[in-house]
Amino acid sequence: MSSVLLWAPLAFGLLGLFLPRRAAGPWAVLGTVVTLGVAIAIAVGFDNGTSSLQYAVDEPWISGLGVDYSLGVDGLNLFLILLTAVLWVGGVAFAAFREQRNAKTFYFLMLVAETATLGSFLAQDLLLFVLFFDLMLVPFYFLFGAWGIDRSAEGGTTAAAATLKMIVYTLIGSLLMLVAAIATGIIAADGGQLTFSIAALREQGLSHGSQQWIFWFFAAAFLVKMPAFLLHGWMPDAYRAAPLPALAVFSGVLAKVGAYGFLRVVLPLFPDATVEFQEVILLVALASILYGSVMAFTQTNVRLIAGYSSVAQLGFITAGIFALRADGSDGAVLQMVNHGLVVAPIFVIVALLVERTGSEDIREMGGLALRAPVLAALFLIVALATLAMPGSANFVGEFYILNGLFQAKIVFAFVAISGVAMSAYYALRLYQGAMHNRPASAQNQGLLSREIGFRDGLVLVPLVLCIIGLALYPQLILERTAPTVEQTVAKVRGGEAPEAQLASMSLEEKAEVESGALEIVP
Amino acid sequence: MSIEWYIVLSALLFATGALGILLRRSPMVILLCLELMLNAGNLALVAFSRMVGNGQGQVFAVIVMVIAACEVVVGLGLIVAIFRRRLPLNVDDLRELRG
Amino acid sequence: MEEVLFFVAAIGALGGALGVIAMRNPFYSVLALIVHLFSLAALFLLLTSAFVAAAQVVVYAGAVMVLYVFVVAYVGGGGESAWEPIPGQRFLAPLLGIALFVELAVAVLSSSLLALGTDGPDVKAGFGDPAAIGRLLLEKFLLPFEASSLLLLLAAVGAIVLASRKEPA
Amino acid sequence: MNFNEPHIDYAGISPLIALTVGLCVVLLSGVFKPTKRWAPGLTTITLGATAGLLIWQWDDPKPLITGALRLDDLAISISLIAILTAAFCVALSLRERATEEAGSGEYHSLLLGSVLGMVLLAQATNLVTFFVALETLSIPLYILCATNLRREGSLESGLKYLIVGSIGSATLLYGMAFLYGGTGATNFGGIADGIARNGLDGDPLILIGIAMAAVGLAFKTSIAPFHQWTPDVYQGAPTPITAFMAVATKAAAFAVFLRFFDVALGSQLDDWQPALAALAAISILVGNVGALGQDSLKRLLGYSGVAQAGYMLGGVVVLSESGTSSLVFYLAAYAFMNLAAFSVIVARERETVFGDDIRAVRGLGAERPLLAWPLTISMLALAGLPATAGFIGKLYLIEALVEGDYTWLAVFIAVGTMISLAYYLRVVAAMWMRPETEAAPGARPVIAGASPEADPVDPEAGSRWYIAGPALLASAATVFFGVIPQPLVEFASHAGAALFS
Amino acid sequence: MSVSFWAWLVLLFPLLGSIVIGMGFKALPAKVAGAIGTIAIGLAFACGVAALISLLGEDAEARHHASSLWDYASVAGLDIKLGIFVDPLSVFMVLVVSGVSTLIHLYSYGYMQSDEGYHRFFSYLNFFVFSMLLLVLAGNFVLLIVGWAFVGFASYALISFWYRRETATRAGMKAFVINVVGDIGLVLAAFLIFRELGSFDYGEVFEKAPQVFTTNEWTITAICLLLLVGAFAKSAQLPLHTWLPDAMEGPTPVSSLIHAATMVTAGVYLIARTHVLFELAPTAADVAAFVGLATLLVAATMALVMTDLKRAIAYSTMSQIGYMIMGVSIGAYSAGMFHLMTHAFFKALLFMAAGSIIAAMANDQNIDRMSGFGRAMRFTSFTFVCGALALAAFPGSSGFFSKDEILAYASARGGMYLIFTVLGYAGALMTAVYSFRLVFRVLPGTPCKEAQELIDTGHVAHEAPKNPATGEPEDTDVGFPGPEHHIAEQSAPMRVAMGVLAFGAIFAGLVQIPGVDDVVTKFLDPVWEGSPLAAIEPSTLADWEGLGIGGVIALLGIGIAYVLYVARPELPGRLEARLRPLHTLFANKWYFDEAISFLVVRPALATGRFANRTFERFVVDGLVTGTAETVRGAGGVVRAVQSGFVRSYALLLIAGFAGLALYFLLTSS
Repeated sequence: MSSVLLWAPLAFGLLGLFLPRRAAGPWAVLGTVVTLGVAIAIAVGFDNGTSSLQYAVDEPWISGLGVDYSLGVDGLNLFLILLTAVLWVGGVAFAAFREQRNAKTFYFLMLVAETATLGSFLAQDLLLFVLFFDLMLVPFYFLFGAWGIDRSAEGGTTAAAATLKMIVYTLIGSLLMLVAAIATGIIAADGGQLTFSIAALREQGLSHGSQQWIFWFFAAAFLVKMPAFLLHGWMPDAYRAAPLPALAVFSGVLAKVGAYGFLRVVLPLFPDATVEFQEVILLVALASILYGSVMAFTQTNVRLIAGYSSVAQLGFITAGIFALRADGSDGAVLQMVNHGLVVAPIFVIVALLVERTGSEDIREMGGLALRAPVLAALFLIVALATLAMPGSANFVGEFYILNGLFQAKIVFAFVAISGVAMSAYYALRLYQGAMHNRPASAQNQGLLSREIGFRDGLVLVPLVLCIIGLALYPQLILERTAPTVEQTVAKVRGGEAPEAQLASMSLEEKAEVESGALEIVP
Repeated sequence: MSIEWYIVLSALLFATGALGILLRRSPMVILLCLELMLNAGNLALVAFSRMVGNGQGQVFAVIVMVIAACEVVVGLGLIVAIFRRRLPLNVDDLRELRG
Repeated sequence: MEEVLFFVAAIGALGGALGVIAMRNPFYSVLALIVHLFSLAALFLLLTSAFVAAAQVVVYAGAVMVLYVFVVAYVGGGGESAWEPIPGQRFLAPLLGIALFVELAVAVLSSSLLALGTDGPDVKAGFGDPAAIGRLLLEKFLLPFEASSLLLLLAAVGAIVLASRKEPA
Repeated sequence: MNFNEPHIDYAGISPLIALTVGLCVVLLSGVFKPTKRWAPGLTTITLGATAGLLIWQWDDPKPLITGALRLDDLAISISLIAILTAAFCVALSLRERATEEAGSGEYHSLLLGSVLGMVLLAQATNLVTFFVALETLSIPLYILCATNLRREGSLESGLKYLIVGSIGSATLLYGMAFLYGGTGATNFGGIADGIARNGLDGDPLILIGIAMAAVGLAFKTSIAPFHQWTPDVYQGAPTPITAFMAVATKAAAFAVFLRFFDVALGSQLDDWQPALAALAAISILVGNVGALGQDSLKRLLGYSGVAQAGYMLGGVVVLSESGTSSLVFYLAAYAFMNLAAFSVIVARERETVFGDDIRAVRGLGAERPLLAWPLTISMLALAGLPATAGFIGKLYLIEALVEGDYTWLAVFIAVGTMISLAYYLRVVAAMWMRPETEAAPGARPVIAGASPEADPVDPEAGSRWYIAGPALLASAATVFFGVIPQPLVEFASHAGAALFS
Repeated sequence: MSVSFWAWLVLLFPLLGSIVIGMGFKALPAKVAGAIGTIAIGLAFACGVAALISLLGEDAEARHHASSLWDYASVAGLDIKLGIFVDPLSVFMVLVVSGVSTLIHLYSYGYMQSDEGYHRFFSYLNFFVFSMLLLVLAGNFVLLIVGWAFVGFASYALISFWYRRETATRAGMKAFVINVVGDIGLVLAAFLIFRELGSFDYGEVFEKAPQVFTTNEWTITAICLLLLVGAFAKSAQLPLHTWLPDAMEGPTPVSSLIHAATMVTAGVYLIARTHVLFELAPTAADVAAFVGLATLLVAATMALVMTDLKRAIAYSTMSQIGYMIMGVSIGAYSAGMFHLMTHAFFKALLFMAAGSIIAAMANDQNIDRMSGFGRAMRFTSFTFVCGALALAAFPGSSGFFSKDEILAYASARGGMYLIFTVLGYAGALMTAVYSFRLVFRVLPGTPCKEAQELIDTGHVAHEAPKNPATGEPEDTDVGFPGPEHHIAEQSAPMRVAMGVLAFGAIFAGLVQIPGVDDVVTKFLDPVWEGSPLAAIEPSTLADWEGLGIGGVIALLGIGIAYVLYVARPELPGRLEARLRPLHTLFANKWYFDEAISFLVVRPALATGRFANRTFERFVVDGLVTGTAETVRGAGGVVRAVQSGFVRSYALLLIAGFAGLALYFLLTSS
């Protein structure tokens, strides 16, 4: 099942190369929809009671190197997979409604990207994870570079340069990660049977000393990918160059892989280091929150506003994970999905705005709500979700994250929460700048009179519906995530006194503990 | 006369040959210097062969001579070809390939 | 007696070598090399390796040097300018030459191999004579021997390829 | 006088015989006008036969001709890589100017001669064989580099290669002399025993010998700081030859590197291991930074070759079974990646007026996808991106390094790879993405001898079977072994097992 | 039908209304949309009444119900349900909110007739009512926060309703951001509560709190102070009040509903709701009380000098809320809530009347230009006076009873709390003065141009409207202010709404005449059972003394106003000249805006600029380009060494060997 999910997009992509170029778009959409169908099927069949892997596949791949082709679904990745499937439908459909240069290659790359992304979520073998993690970049390198926008005219960089910067920057992390991953396997094996299966490695465990450096190699990869503060140098150029459909899925999903990596790999495999460096990572997260927010409300390019806002959001997610409490991580996972669901529509909307105003400068826009009330309404909902309006799932996510942080490291929580206020400002600024006030420049007056088209609505409305649906019932995600997350976190807090663990446990868990169903690792 | 002397001498010759390659610009002289280096090797081989008392070193030396001859032949062939192309017979002037 | 011969030959070899790199004119360099080769041959004799010495004289001083002379005559060995275009070369080259020598010498002299200090063991008569060498060549070193002959063939082909009379268009 | 002829296992040396015979036949075919055209065919047949015979000997390790050679899976695998490369070279040499210049027969016999040298080198277990084989490998190459006689660059590269190469071999020879002197043996095994017997562990005489041997081999494998010939020669030589040289020479040299340092000098591991590790690091650094901003693709690949050699040397440094296997795997992968790239370069050289300048591939993605994809794949593979053999190769190497406690070198490889992205992807960008700066159309690149009369432009070259074929084949293999590496891993692990266990 | 069933319905109708109107903005005709909106709220009110009845049906102790629909987010020990909590307090709030809302919807139905954004307006307005009801019905702190934020958003949306007005959008943003600050206060409070009590649920929290906390320990104090941040932001208490006057940019019905009657009193409700916690943290409670006091005085002073009609009323709102906050914080819970109710009536009424007048003035809100509307608009002026009387606590009016009850309680509590009584009366005096200042400035005297026109023609037709703040022409595309103007007496629905409220403003006080009856108190008492403070009861006598004083003060104030603005109109000018500095201070709203912008806004923007212009370029990009340059430089070196001289290659080769050999010699034994 998971194999089907993983390879379906690629299969469609390859077949697409042999179709007439007019058919490429619809075919690609079909491919993503099918994938989404599979993903939904998986989600429906998912048993939310357990923390163990489901739909697991485990075949030897390179026996000589101890690399296995092992996939699986659990609470950590279930909804990220769904998110991926959903966003790709949106992104590809949105692209398909427009003329694309060299269309066949474009959609092929989009679908390859989907497979790679799904792969990195599904992979249960450390090296397989690394492989997909790197592979994700390749299609986006081409998408950004070849279909991107040349900014050299306006004093920016060329698409090629921007995307080169991006890939070098992000690979810096992931290549070190490759070394670290291999080291993990070998050190853990300690001369014995070499395996990279994450589950097995979790059991074997590493010495504190090796954990310390390996932790940082992984952290580097993940923090760059997010991107986190000081490592986000690639982001502005890349975001300005990227073609918007690709950017929507990129920013919606790829950034999450970093955060996901922390939960999937770092916490279980390097618990001691995680505890040791908790504050450091938290500091980075805080910096990302504050810096991202501040940048977001000084930018004037709508893409960058969205871009920096996700820096801040990813900061929250990281903070939640490194609260090292069940609630924090639950919130983080929820927030990953939420953020994906809001940032992608934002880029779709940005695309629409640009089509209407012919500019990406927020100062050039304005007053669009007048002739495009529906678009305005959709935008408003998305914007509110972005600023984590209470009542939105994003709020629940942040609430969990911050609560976890608050209970774990109260001071950090107080600083982090100031980011919430700033997010309110930049999100509304974005919305107002585009929709309210008078159109800034006269030449946009004529362009104002366009409501969102039906086909674009087809892309945007379902996404917004997802947002609303989650807002009404975030439990949907939380209850399925919780078991795995709590198991993951319990691994980290293994060192602590059982009381401390009990305190951070859910009522059901406490019940289990009393009934002896789940014992505490002292 | 102890073997050391021979080896040291060969080392001296080897260094001299290298020095020549570094200093001379005429490809022909450079080839000669290569011969010097190979011959230094030969001297060492023969000396050692005497020292360890088996003939292998001498055989090696003989074969090295053959090889040296081959190198000379090819080298001279190149020189002729270069000359034919009316290029200067000065390795310093052959530097289109660089950077 | 042996010492005297050694030093004479050694001086000859070294002088020849220096001559090669010192002579402005390639032609003289060739002549210097011939001196060098003969001295080497003498040293080989001192090392009781008659066959090698003979080969040295015949192959080198004979065939190869003749070839050289022809080529030099053909391309005309003009002297080269004293101007050194590479910065630092003049300064570094001798330094390296010395370094090279010193290192090799140190390696030899500081080696713990006692045999180095000796004149070598007494060898039975016929050591290094054609018979012995021939035997080795046809037994132990059959393959290198064959291979080197093939190599000669290739070199010849190469010479033809490179020097054959095909005027550039 | 009594003369006991050595026992000769003809099955074992059958590949050598085949090569030699083929060599002579090809040479003769060149002599007569009508048969000239057969030379490529005959060469291919010879290579095929040799490969067949080698495969026949697979998994049957034995010493040959009084310990001059040892035919084992390491030797065979390396020989096969060399032969494969040579076959590609033959295809790419069709209609190549150099072939006509040199005369088809001579050209191909020299090629075969070099292959013979490599096959010998891969099996050599004796200093003399080692040296002879090395020269048999090199001397034809010196000539072949210069075969494009009308190009000054070609001659220059030939001469440079000859001079620097001879210094290399002289050094090697001198080193061998020391080792022989120290141990009184020329067999690898004998050397090891001699060191033990004479108690020369860590003796300066031996160590200097090792150093000199290392220099000679490092030169052949273009390890920095002995790499400087590489870019120049790669650029100046006829492209098919460059392709052949880039892969096969490295392969053969690494084979003997492994064998020599394992069998003969394994006991001195602690002394030479750090030194080689340092050399590897230096080459990774030098090669990668040197390749930045190169406009000549061949030159770029030359520098990248230096860097890649640095990666591979890691496999020697750890001197373990996995190290050897990973090295062989990497060599195989490297062969595919490079051949794909060079095939495309050959095509563009003949199609455009830009020679091997990067401008020659600009916009290729749009106009000639069939050429663009192989080059793209090979660049991504060289950069070690996933789903290519290059990635698996790096993975394998790094694993070996970490096992051998050389994690820092592994990190170095990672760092080098990051730098390398900058130039590999520049090529990709040139093919697929809007150019950073428009080139003046028709402008001649300032590279050696690419004068209009030198190469007649053949706009169809890229779609001819003997160029497009190899390109696609190699790139396909690159991807195939990136996705299903198991068979190649098996292959490599045999080679590893041959030396250890 | 259970109480909670009705409560859920109360929530349902406004939400439905909002959605229906929102979705059908193209399909529905304007009038229908308005009708739907109004009826939806009306139904909510009806359900509220139903809930009240069924609540009264139960005995006092059992009058609280928790009910939940589904698990909203409950894992990892945070057990958050989608639940409501119904007790007299929430029902009381429901009634006040839905009741007043119904009337205001009715008023808007007429007032917004010609507005292009008619549907949007009613959709927002319904949504607001829903949110407000959610706020008061929420069964746990999380849901409270949700409602709290929702009303904030609704207020934002309605303030910037005319979204092409820069001033409006800016005001909206200001309101929203300040309210988010409030939300954050609440959120942090919630975290702290969870940490101490392990729950967000009202029932559980209020039950556990007394056992867990000792009086005035820092945690509980911290919790209460954080709650207060939320309360102050929402209820425009110092120093978080600056958004309220700007909020007057919204349409007048909005000002009257959200920024007078309901939303701004949420803070009062919050304190009343969490009185259990506040009684455990008297210090925090006193802080609240003093802030309330300060606000009521400061706001009053500003109201005295404002020349903008709506803003003046807005400040009076602040000041009145100051009373309430003060009341509920010192323990006069019922009194506070009662004042909340009466204030809702008369303040909503005042705004309606003001709106009518402003409409007649073509959106000009400057009272200096107004006069003589007494004759021009009799009904409006009548209601305006009713409102003013109640506000000024004219004996017998609703404000008279509610306000004085608070002060009476303060004196009954005695001790330092007498301060509140005394200063409270001072505030009352000012209140009387400024409320009648407005009356005397606007109604009597020779009609101004507009008033005259109204008298002559019975309607007003003005040239293209202008934004009073900036003077830029209004963008009538978004409706504002529509082709014709809405004078209250010309539209039946508006008259009804105002009439009812006028009645309420005057007579609502009669339900709480000391010694006679105490409907509200008796109804709310079960909420505060067990609270020592609530037990304190001013004797009827004391009450009447208080009332007496209050009445006198009110009359006095009105008298002063009469003297100043009718009898001797030149006096104010002279006073102004006499007390120049004071006046400037008041007129500039005590420079709060400036202070905030100096302390918060400017620094934030400055950091932003720094990050953007300097840090990003030099540090972040520096990291990238720096490394890149270094590498490229190294490449340059390598290529320089690759000089093409074969002899230099040989040199390097030999040098390399020499180095290697040296290493080996050094390592050799």
